Amino acid sequence: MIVLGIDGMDPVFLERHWNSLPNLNRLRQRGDFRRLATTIPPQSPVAWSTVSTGLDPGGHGIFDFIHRDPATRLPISSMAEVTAASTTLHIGPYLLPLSSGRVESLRAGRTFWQLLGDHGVPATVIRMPANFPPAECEQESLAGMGTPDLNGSFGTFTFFTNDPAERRTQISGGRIVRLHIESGSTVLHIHGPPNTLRADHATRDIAVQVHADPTAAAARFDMPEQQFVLRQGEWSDWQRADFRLIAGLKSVSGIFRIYLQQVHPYLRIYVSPVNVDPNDPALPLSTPKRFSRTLAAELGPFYTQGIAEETSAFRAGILSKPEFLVQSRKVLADSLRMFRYQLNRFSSGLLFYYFSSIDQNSHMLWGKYEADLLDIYRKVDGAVGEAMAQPNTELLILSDHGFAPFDRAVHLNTWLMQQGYLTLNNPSHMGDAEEFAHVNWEKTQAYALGLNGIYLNLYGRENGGVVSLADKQDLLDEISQKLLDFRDPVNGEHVIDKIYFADKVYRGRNLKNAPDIIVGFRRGYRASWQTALGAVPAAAIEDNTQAWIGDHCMAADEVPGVLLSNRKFQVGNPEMTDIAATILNEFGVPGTREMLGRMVF
Amino acid sequence: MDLFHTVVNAVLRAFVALFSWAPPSVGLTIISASAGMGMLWVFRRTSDQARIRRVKKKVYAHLLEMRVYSDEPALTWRAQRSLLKVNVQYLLLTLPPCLFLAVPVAVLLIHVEAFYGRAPLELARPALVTAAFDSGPEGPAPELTIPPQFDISAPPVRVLSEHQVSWRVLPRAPFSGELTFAINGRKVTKRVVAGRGPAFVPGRRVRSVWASFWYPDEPHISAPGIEWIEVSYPGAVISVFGWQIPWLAWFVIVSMLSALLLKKRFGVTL
Amino acid sequence: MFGPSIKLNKDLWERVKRCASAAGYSSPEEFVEHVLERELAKVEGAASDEEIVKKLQGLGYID
Amino acid sequence: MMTRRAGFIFMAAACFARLACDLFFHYRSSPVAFAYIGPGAGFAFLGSFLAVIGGLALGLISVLTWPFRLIWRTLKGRQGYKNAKIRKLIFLGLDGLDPGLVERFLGEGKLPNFNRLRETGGFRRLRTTFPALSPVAWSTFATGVNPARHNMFDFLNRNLRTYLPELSSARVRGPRRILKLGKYRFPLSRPVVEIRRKSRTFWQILGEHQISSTVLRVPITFPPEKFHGRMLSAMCTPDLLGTQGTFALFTTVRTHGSMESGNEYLLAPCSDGYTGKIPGPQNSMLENGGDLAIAFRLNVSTHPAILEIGGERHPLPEGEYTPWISLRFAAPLGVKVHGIARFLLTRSEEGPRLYVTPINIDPEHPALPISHPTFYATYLAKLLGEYSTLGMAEDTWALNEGAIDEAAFLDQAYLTYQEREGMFFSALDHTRRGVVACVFDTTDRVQHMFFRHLDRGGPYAKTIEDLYRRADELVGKTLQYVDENTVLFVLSDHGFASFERGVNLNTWLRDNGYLFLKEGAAGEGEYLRGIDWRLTKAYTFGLAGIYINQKGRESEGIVDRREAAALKRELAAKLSGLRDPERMRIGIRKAWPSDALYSGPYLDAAPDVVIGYENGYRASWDAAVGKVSAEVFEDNRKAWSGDHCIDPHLVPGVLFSNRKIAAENPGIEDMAPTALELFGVPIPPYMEGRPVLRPKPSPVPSEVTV
Repeated sequence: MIVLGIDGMDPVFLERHWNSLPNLNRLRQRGDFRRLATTIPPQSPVAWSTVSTGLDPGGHGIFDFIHRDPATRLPISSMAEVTAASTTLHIGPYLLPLSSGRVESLRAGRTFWQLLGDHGVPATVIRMPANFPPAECEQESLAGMGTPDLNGSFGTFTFFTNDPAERRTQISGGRIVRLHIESGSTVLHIHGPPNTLRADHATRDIAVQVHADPTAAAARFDMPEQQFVLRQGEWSDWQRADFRLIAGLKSVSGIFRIYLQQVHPYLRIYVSPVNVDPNDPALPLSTPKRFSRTLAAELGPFYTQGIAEETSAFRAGILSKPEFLVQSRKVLADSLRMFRYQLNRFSSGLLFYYFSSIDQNSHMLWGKYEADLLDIYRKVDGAVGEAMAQPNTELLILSDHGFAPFDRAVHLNTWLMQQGYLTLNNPSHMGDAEEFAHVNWEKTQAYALGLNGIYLNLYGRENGGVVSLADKQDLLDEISQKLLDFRDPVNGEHVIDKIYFADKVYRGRNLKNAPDIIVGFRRGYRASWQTALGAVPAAAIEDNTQAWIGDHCMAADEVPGVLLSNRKFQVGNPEMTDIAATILNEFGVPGTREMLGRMVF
Repeated sequence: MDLFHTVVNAVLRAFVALFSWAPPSVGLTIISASAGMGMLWVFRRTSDQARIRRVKKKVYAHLLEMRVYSDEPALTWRAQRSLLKVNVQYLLLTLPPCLFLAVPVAVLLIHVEAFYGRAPLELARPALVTAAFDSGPEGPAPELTIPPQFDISAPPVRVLSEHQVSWRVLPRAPFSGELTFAINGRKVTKRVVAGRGPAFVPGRRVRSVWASFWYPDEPHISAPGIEWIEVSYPGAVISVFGWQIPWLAWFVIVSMLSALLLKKRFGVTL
Repeated sequence: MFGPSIKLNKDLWERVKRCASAAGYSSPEEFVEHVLERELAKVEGAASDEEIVKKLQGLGYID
Repeated sequence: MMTRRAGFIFMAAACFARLACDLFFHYRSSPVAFAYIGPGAGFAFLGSFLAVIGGLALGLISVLTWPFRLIWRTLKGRQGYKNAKIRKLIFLGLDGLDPGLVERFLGEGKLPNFNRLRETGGFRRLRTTFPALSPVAWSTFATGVNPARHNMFDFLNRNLRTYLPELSSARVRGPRRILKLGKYRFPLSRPVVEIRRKSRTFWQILGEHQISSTVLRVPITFPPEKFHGRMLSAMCTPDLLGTQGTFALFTTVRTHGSMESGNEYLLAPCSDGYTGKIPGPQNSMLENGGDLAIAFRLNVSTHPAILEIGGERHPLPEGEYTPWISLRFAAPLGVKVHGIARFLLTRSEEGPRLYVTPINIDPEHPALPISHPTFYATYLAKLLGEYSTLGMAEDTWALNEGAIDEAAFLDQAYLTYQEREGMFFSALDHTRRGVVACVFDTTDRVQHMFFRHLDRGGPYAKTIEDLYRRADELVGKTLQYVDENTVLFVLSDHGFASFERGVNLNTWLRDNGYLFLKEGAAGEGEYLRGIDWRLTKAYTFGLAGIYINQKGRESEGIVDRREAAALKRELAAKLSGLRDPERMRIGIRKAWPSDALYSGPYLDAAPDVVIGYENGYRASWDAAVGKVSAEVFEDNRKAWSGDHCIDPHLVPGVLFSNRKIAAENPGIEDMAPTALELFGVPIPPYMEGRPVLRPKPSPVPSEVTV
């Protein structure tokens, strides 16, 4: 059985383009096609965790990309938690860990491939989102969305330039570094990981010498162990670098690519986030541990970062749309290369393979660049065709959600403030300061964080919370009603379709990190970037002016996913939870008692 | 210098050709083993064997001393000090053979590097050809004439700060021959090898006669103005019992082992 | 140290100890060993004549 | 041990590999670096890495375990040096140093260091044991008891079943279990080596109190016992052939009919010299395997001559000993037996003569345990070079037989002396507290062989004087290690006398109707062969005395117990004052029944009548090996011309100390209790000696009377 997880594949888009997607179309005609009800909220980590475990978010405990720590109300990643070593030894500038630090997945529940493994069914699970660190088992798995780059972020690129027009230094998802060029030569300092073995956590850098020749519109890059030449507009191959933590003893290996955007008049060089080297992984990338090394030996280096498409650089205007497309096609090509390799060696059991490209490209192209997006769909359709060519194989294709335009960004915290639920220390402090920098918690009853969540400032849960448990339900009802009544001042339309209460919509009771109110935006609306990280800008709602024009973090009904198979479905309205149950059933493996889904065939 | 190197090279080439039927590890193993024996012989001839034997006995004695007098910690420390002292003596005694061996071993290693340390350029993979000059390069880059098996896939990049010019070439088909540079009206050639290894892969070609000791694979350049020309070959690894290791590591392992195994037969104390 | 050991009853042991010290043995063990050796010598065979004599070769005081 | 060594090697190899790889990866671009990591330097690295890492590990282990050992010791209630009156006790044993000669040379002012000791400390004659023999006396030194309590009465012991003599001090038996596979025999257990000296040594008792001793070449220490300290075995340690020393003489023409303690072999001529084979130990790995041997080639055409052996070439200057040459006898299946020998070309032209010393056990790879701990012998060899390990290292027989001359014998003796000196001073160097006891035999051996030259003129007239001067120098050097917390004893186990006439008591016994030969037997049979045991009442062999053929003890005994007691007295009385008719002198001063001299559990093993010969007499060579020769008295014609196995009252030893000696008439049995007392260890009741540095409670008669 092959299961293809195609993030963000939209049913409506498919229906519009059946003719251009011959393989998917054939599958629909010979097998079956349904819309797949997505999770609440319809976000990838949430939905794919449900796919993995067969549990609803209340069961697996992941409700968003990010949630807050009730003690500090600061945003933290929902997918994995990194604990530093608790016991350390100081020797000079070094800090040697005596106990090992841990990287832990926050997802609860056993995954379907672990259950298959318990019953001796081999499975290969490639890049399942929210599977970092990979669930412990003997099965072959490669971590997916949620895998950080070597700096521990979800992807921090570096942009080097001497262009005086570029004045920014820090942007979302990247760093901008000023270059000083002397007779054509300069040095790029690429940051390695913060050195946790040093007391000051100074980052280890590697230096890449650049010799640009304006007349040739090309540059030579000198790395410690090799040299290469790039022409303007060319991407380099993967470059490997060792970041030495303690000279001669401990080093961390990373891989990155360099894009020579421009030589003249200004040198503009884009350096991708430093990915964990699959050949010598500094973080747990796969089960068994050597699997990533085997893959690297067979395929050469590949993207290991959870989300590899450079949307941040595109959003920041550093990469143009064509440049973004070139890069995202490189990611797809990388993915397809591994897909073919897995397909070739697949013989029995289960192969799960995940494609991120449609989702990432839809975010940047949705509704505006239909042809470009269709091109990506076509490539994925080609991969589907290759999977269909496997004999005697049951094929299941699913997406975790569909897509919708993202026209208007809602600053929920600003709205909460306007409604009197959130108070600032000083009203003049409104703006983009993140992490609730100026919020007066003594006078705040509710705050928003993440892409769909509102939390009460609850006594006994939040540190210094003010809402008593007795008032909780009344307050929730009151805010919900106001949210449902919230209209866009520009067109007078409802902004929010649905309101969900965690303790009502989920059957699972693992609600520690769940927001108190889950906001189901109407199509076209989404929580703003600022909201996600706890900022309070001036207006409650504004136009989305960014390159990120498509999204799905809305009411679940607005953005269903798809389910396709070469077999007929017996269930009319399949849901996310059904996937795990169906896979287990196909191999005759019993699920756990907590699992919710039904068999779709 | 050129002549000397040519002779050494020819001998090695003939030797490697003898074992062309076998995987490269076989030839290398034989070279390493014979080098080990040769070095053993030199070691015996150039070291004071009697003193080495005496000093080594002292080393053992002071090791045993710590156990003989384990009831007296003060003596343990004294034995440690004595041990360090005799070790230094031992190292000093091995110094003369090391000095005698340094030059011949260096010559051998530099030559062997061309066979086992470098791989030919991979097809369809860009590689750099870099030329270094005394000054400049002012004005346009010198002209590089390439055989039809190659493409130049990027314009020559002039690195003014280092007086270098780099060309990016793309081998299309297996090739072993010369690249030709037109520099100041003189033609300078550089051998280049592309395809599958193992093969004799000449590294840098230099003008300085003195430096050509370290870069012996091609005769030194006679044209003025140019310092050296280098092709960026990928490094080769040797496959031994499925292990991919650098050739030098294997060389060291085999030569040491052969020396250790044969030292009794040669009557040498190491 | 880890050789075989033989158990004696307490009374016998006391007698052995008394007797050993009276006779001038350095320890009761020496006494017991001596008694056993003497008895064994009566039963056990000896090595060949030639071998025994050869072992004496070179002793300066005799020839 | 093996696994630990393997561990070091592995660790070192790993470190080296790591280093090599690091160098390689770091300096790959720089060809100059290639030269550094060539195996030439590798050798040096590997060797010193091994040693340094090994050393550090050992040091670390020692440091880490120190507190545990301390706790263990405290728990076991061992007081260590707490009650010690001194820090260091040195016994410098000079075997056979004669008080008469010492006094004479002292008087002549030739022994300044002895004189210093005498003036500032004390000098006494030291009572020796009955008989006055080194194995007996040094055993008493070690144990503090009379011979009937330590079981050493002579070099030889008789087997009560077969009447055959055995070595009295040690018994070596082959491995108990042997696996036979085809023609090969694999020993499954080690050969059993057993010491037959009984009782307990003072260093064992000190060791139980955590006071450590270094015991170097004190006789009757083979096989070595386990104790808290270090020991190198001495007298009665065999050579590699299992004998007490068998030399080999290689000649071109057979010159000796037969030799007592050596073998003569013919050299086979070859193109540029001669070849020969040195016979080694028996090949015990093959059934009827014969002897192992090592071939050598002797090239006398060069100057100096060259000896090629074991793949090595050694120069062989005429009349000069080679250093110890290692002889590796290869048994099947890669087993090697290691020995060492010195070679001496006594004549290079007109038929060369090559003398080979007895093949000593190689101390670097001891085939039998010759030290405690076993690696102590190895340690000394590595530190100071190879040394002789044979019990009686000086080849007196080679001189007796004329295989070497006086000069060569002296060379050999003093080479051994130097080796011993090296060990002794190294031990002193390494001893902060505890005991160092070392015995030098050279004094004994040289006197044995050169007594005939004493006061006779000729080239060797001054040899013995020179010997005493050297001993004095040794004392001088030793005094440098003596401080106020150190007690030094310089002692000898007996004195010396000249040996001119041999007495064959077997002949006397025969003549007096106590011993009968079998019909037709000539009495020339060695080791009591030819004696008619059904009639014989008494016999002798060895040097000490007469044995009664006692019923119920000897297998064919005829004298019953009561009768035996009377017979002993009868013989003692008859022999006391026995005259040498030829010289018109008394030959035997006095004889004692054993029970008059000894008391202790091993009395039965003692000679029943102990003989006290007069000055100039001794048991004859024939009597010592149990022959019945024609005459009772005969001349001693051997180079072995001095001896001490006479009436012990005539040959006391010496005792010098840096402290005042309180005892008026100290005996050698007093040394062990003295050592215990100085370290505050209680003296066990069975010990008979009394500490000499404090007054004795009661005087002991100076001569034993019946």
